[in-house]
Amino acid sequence: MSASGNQRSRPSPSRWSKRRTRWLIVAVLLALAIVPEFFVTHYAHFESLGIELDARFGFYAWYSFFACGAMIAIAKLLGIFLKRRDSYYDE
Amino acid sequence: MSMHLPALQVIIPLLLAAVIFLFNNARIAYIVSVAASWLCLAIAIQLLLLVNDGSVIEYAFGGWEPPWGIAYNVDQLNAFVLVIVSGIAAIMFPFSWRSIQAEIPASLHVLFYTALLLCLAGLLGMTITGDAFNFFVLLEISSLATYTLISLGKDRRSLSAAFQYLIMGTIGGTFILLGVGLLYTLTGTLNMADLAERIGPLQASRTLQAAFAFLVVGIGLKLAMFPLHLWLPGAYATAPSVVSAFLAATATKVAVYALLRFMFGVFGADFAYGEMHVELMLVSLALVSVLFASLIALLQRGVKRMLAYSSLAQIGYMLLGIGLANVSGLTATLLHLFNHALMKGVLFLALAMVFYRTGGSSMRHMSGLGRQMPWTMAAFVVGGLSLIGVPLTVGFISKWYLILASIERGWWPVTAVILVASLIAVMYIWRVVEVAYFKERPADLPTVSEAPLSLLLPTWTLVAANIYFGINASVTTGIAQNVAQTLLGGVQ
Amino acid sequence: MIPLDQLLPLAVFVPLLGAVGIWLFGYAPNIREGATLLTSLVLLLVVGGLLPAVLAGERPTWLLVEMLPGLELKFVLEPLGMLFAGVAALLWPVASLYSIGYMRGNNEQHQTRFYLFFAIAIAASMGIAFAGNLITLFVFYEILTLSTYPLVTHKGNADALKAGRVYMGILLATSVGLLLPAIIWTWQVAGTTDFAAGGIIADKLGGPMLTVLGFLFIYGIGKAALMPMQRWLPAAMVAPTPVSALLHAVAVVKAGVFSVVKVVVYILGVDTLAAAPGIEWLLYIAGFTIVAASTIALRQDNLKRRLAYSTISQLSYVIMAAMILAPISIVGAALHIVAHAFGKITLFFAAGAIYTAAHKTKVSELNGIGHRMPWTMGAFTIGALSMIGVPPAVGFISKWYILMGAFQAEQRVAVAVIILSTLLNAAYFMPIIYAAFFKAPAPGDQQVHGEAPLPIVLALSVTAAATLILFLFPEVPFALAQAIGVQP
Amino acid sequence: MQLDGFMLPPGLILILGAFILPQVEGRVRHALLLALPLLTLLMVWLIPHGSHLTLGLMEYELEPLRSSAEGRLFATVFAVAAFAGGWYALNKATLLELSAAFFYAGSAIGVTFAGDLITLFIYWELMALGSTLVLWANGKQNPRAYPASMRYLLVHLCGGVVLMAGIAGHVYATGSIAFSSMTMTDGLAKWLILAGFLVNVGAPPLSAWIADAYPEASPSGMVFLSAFTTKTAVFVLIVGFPGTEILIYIGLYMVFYGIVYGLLENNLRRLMAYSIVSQVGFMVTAVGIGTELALNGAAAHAFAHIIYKALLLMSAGSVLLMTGKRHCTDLGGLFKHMPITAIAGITGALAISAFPFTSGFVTKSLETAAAYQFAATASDPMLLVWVWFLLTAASAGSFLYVGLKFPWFVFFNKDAGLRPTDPAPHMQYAMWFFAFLCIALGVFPEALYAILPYQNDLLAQPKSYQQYTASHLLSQFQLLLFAGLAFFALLPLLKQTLTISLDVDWIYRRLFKVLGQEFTFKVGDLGGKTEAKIHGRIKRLIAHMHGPSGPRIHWPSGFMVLWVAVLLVGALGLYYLR
Repeated sequence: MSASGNQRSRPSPSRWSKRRTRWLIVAVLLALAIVPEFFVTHYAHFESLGIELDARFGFYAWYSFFACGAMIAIAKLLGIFLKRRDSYYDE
Repeated sequence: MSMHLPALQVIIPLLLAAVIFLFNNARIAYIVSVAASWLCLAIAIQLLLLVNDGSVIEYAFGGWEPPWGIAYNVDQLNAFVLVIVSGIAAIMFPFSWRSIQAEIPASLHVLFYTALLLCLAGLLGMTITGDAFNFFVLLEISSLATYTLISLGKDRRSLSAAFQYLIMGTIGGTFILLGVGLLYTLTGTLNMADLAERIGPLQASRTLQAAFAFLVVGIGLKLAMFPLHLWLPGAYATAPSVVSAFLAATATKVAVYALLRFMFGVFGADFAYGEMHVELMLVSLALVSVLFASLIALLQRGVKRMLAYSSLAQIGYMLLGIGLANVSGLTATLLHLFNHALMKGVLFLALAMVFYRTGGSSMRHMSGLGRQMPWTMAAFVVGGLSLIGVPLTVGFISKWYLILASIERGWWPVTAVILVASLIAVMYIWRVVEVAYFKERPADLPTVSEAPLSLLLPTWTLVAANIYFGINASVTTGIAQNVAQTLLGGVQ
Repeated sequence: MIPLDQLLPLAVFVPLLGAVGIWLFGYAPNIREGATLLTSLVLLLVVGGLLPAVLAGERPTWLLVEMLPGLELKFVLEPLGMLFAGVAALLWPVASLYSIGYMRGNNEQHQTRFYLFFAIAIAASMGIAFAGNLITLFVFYEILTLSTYPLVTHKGNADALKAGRVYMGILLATSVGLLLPAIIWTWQVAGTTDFAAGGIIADKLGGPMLTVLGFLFIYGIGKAALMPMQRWLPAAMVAPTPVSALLHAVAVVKAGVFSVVKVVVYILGVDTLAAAPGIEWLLYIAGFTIVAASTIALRQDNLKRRLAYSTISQLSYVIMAAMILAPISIVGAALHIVAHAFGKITLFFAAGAIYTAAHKTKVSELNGIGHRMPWTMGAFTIGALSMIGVPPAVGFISKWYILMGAFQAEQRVAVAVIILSTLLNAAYFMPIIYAAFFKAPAPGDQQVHGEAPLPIVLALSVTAAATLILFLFPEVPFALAQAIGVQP
Repeated sequence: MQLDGFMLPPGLILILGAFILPQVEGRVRHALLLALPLLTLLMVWLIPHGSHLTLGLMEYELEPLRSSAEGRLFATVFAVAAFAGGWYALNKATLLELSAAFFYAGSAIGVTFAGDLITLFIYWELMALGSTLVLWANGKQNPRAYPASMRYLLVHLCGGVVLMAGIAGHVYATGSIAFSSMTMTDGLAKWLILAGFLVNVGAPPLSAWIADAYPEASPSGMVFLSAFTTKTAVFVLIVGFPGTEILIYIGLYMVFYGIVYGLLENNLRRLMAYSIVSQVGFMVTAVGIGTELALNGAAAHAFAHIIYKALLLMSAGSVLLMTGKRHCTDLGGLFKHMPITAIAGITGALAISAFPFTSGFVTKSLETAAAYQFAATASDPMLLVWVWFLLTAASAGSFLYVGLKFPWFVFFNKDAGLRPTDPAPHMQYAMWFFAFLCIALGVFPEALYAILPYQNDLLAQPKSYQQYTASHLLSQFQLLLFAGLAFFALLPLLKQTLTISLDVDWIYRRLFKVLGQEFTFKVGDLGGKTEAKIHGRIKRLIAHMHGPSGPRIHWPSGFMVLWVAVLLVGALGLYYLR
């Protein structure tokens, strides 16, 4: 999470609590986002083509999650090949 | 009077040579020689004007009609050569006075002028005569005079050079005599016009072929055709400057004329090309000569010797023109007879002026002269440009026709050789230019001043001619073309 | 009013008269320089006087002399020649002004000789411009070579001598070795060497022989510096800057490419040549020259050498445009002669101004010089932009027509070359501009100088302004370029 | 020259302004900096649609003053960007940068009023020069700026000359210089023009120039740079190449290219640069779809993008200015110390992520809507399906790599120990102004809709721009929140390192250099050496042939006599044996 790690290498109790509240807030938000799904009907954008994937329950939620996961994974993977030292071109 | 012009052309210098020898006064000899040369030029020009319409003047010496007497025939070809020779003489003779002061002991001045006039008479006679044997006689007169002139050189090597030339010249003369003799046994006449008529039916005769071979080789020797050229560089390089200039501009030209006269006037173009295929020999020897001589010229330290080698290359051009066997080629040869006389004349005269002031003519002597003798070096540069073949000089005109002839023939390698040799000429001329204009004058050589006007004036007359006939070459080219067409006749 | 056909030879004789004047007044520098300036202005008037006629479609002819039977030295007024003569005549007064500032500012030796041969070189350029046939062109072409030799070797030291050798060697070798036989061959084939719209070869020569003739001509014109005949141009940079500026940016090199265009249009004929097999190789070679010379320019630290290689590259633009063999590309070629002349002379002027004021010759020494010499470097920037072909500089216009021509003839190689070379042009000019204005001077660099002498600044400002003005008002050169090869 | 009334091309106000600015000082200069863009804006709106000015150049009639709906839209936002950028830069930027920026902005506006291709090209090149000058202006502060600027300039001149070649070919083929849709014409020229446009848009393979050059400008410089070049290119694509299918693929590539490289990037402003590519990718895709709705979307998105991207860059630039740090790895916890900067940054981040009630939400939706609206009638419906799904995913991705990454690593995360303050007031005002615009456009999109190019379409298709339906809002919230979930869940994978990522620019930054070093080009030297060698050889040869003593050699007479004999015998033999 941070490159300047040596400064905070040992875990502290306050850090743990911070992290827990953060996750709690996230969970609440996510729940709030899912709940209205039961009351709103989504409109399938490509009905005429017989594609109704985007009208499924919670489509935007899981699609977003997995798409982002995939993008991060791809970036990470490409990074193996593409990353170079900061001073690469200055040599 | 005018009807005796052909005879006067030769008799005036011949007689005056004897006169000045008798007077034995250098100054008188000089004045008389100059007068003689100018008279000769006037006569030659008059003759050229008379025959310029294509007519032929036949003059029977002493009223004895050929074949008993000696006939002088003047047509456009030899009138043209007469103008060249006498014209050069008219410029060189006035120049000689100052020049020989520095190079020839005063006691030999009268001898010098006598030999000079004899030489001129011989050359003019060789040109004008219509009689094969008379040709030989006049050749020997001019040759003997030439040997004398060369041996007058300040350089000790001039003696050995003159001797070498003597040997070679005699061999050449002998060959010519043999050729003429063979012709006589075959036809019973010595008159060239008669010879031409009688040779006609004898095309396959072995004797005729032998005569042809002897004449070509003999004249080849006189005109320094490769590889018979070895006498020339030594002779030109060691002779007194003005003699080098005079010989370079005239002697070989007359030899070339002789070759043309015999090939076309006696044997006929059909025989020379059709039967003997002389062009093969001429072209191959000419090509080697052009390249070889140019390269050697590049190596010389003495400028005079360099110019002598350059002359060999130029003779190669003339032979090439004959060898190409078309109108343009012959035109080129004839033009080059004239043009080369002009350009080499300027170059040798410029050198003579350098010699006059500095006592030498090597590269070292020329160092830094561009500033000290500007007019002399300017003349040299113009002559050099002409030799290279830069437009607006006469050299360009000859080169133009030579290249045209090779292109018409479709002989591309010949074109290439001509061009390469021109570029080598750039190199050897430019070596001198660089030395003269960019090198500092060596400390041990004295500072000199510009040459006197009496030397500059003749030289610059030639320079002007170089440029004038380079810009307005219609007259010379017109004559050369006419002659070439006449000579070749039906061949093509 | 002098009749037109007599105005024509005046263009050649006025500079020659000027040369005589310069020679006579060599002892009095002020009068001598006055003679130069006066002559250049008179010449400008003379050439300017010809302009209306040629625009109106007149083609006056003046016969000097019949050199050989059927072969005349003659002058003919014609749009392409007018364009070239106009450029040279316009720039001569400016360059004279500049020369005065430069030669005096640097205390050069042999100034009389300098002005004398300069004038002769201009006369030769005029002769080339108005040549009515190949032989006249050749004559003046050679005179130009010879008259510029003393200018190239002006300094007289070993370097200059060596450069002079290369200069003379290559120019004479190509012109005598290749151009002369090409001309004679043409004469033999066509029976004339007169310039005529549509060429004079027509069907008299075809197939591979025509290609050979084309190669002989283009390579024979060594002043066009097509690789591998380019070495004389960088060598000639030892000359004083005014020489480099007028002669090696305008008169000499332009005489080269002018002759190329002239030969392509009026001797070989665009359409005739297009049918010659393998003639497109000349285009490829020109393209290669453009790119290769630019690449070499990138590596030059000597400013004048960099400009010289840039010139080689730009000359091949004209050759390439001509060899595209499309009517529009000929317009482009002609306009590029003009465009490059004004741009490159500005650049050379600037290089000379830097030398005069700061005694610097290397690109790497120019850091921060733009603050000391804002006018000079401003002009340099405009010139460089014109070289790159960026509006609003006139270089854009010529490049535009070359591109159009490339499309007309469907020569995609040419398009690719122009694209690539634009990048290279920028790559070797832009760093100079940046260094001049944005880099801090090197420590120890005192920079005590200011601008160059006034005549120099004046001259380079004028040419820089012309570079911009010609972009906005290209009508006259454009009208001339369009009339090339058109029978009036 | 023909001119209706007293109208002048509005871009000229800024271009002339660029030359006036150095002549004045202090307050007058400040006043001009703010007044000139506003004057331009006024001019943009005073000029009625249509062509008002013709100029002769070469053989052509140029139309440098043709007002159109698209042009006016872009000109408006360019003027606004110049105004806010000038405000932001007021005291901080060098005079040169300001002049250059005005020149640059004026040229960009010039493009939007170009009625013909030649005018367009002229302004196009002036833009390249102006933007390079903006970079050069930072050369003294940042040594990396100069090499980057040269690469930048070369890429743009390359694009420029390709464009010029294309225009020349087009004019040759059609005989017209009018700048209008080129989808009907065919041949090489069209593709060259497209390629020229695409270079400026940041399309592959030359996408790298944006991330290479922009971050090397000054904080204010990058604000200017981000606004004009790519968006002008979007404008010309909208006019010239609507519905060109290849643009869809190119756009999608750009979208994901930006995201992936953005995720890997550590340098804040390079991250912003990658996000420009990604966002412009949306617009290019929309142009590729080419329906009126899609083009409206592209135009609107460009409008909104300029504002929020400028806002983000102002925020990032302020951080750089106040801390001197540019890398995520060096920053963190700045919210407390630079609250206004943080708020600006977060607002911009939300807008770029298309958070509801921000400008990004209303404009990006237009583009996704275009994808599904057109699907039913398109010749290749499945392509549009892919476009929609991918763009939707990319919307989530935008939130991921800019919307979250930027604020998180800079303003939150762990405290890096830096104690800066907010920047100068004028910079704060500029940020407030753009933050306000981001929200205002999101809340009142009608104002923007009213100036979109295709009004008929908007009125006829009510559903398409009803952004604020419950379903749409919910979907968007879900999309963003779960992207956030992915961000925090995978945070360890996003650990920032002090690296750069290789790109196509490797070819010209490294490969060419290596090749150049390996095969040093020495044609000149080579030629000289060969010449000397040949010269020496000839000399030796002749010397050898002629003997060591050279000119003094003496050939005996007997030798010549021998030759005479040889020649005679040879000749005779030849004649007799024949």
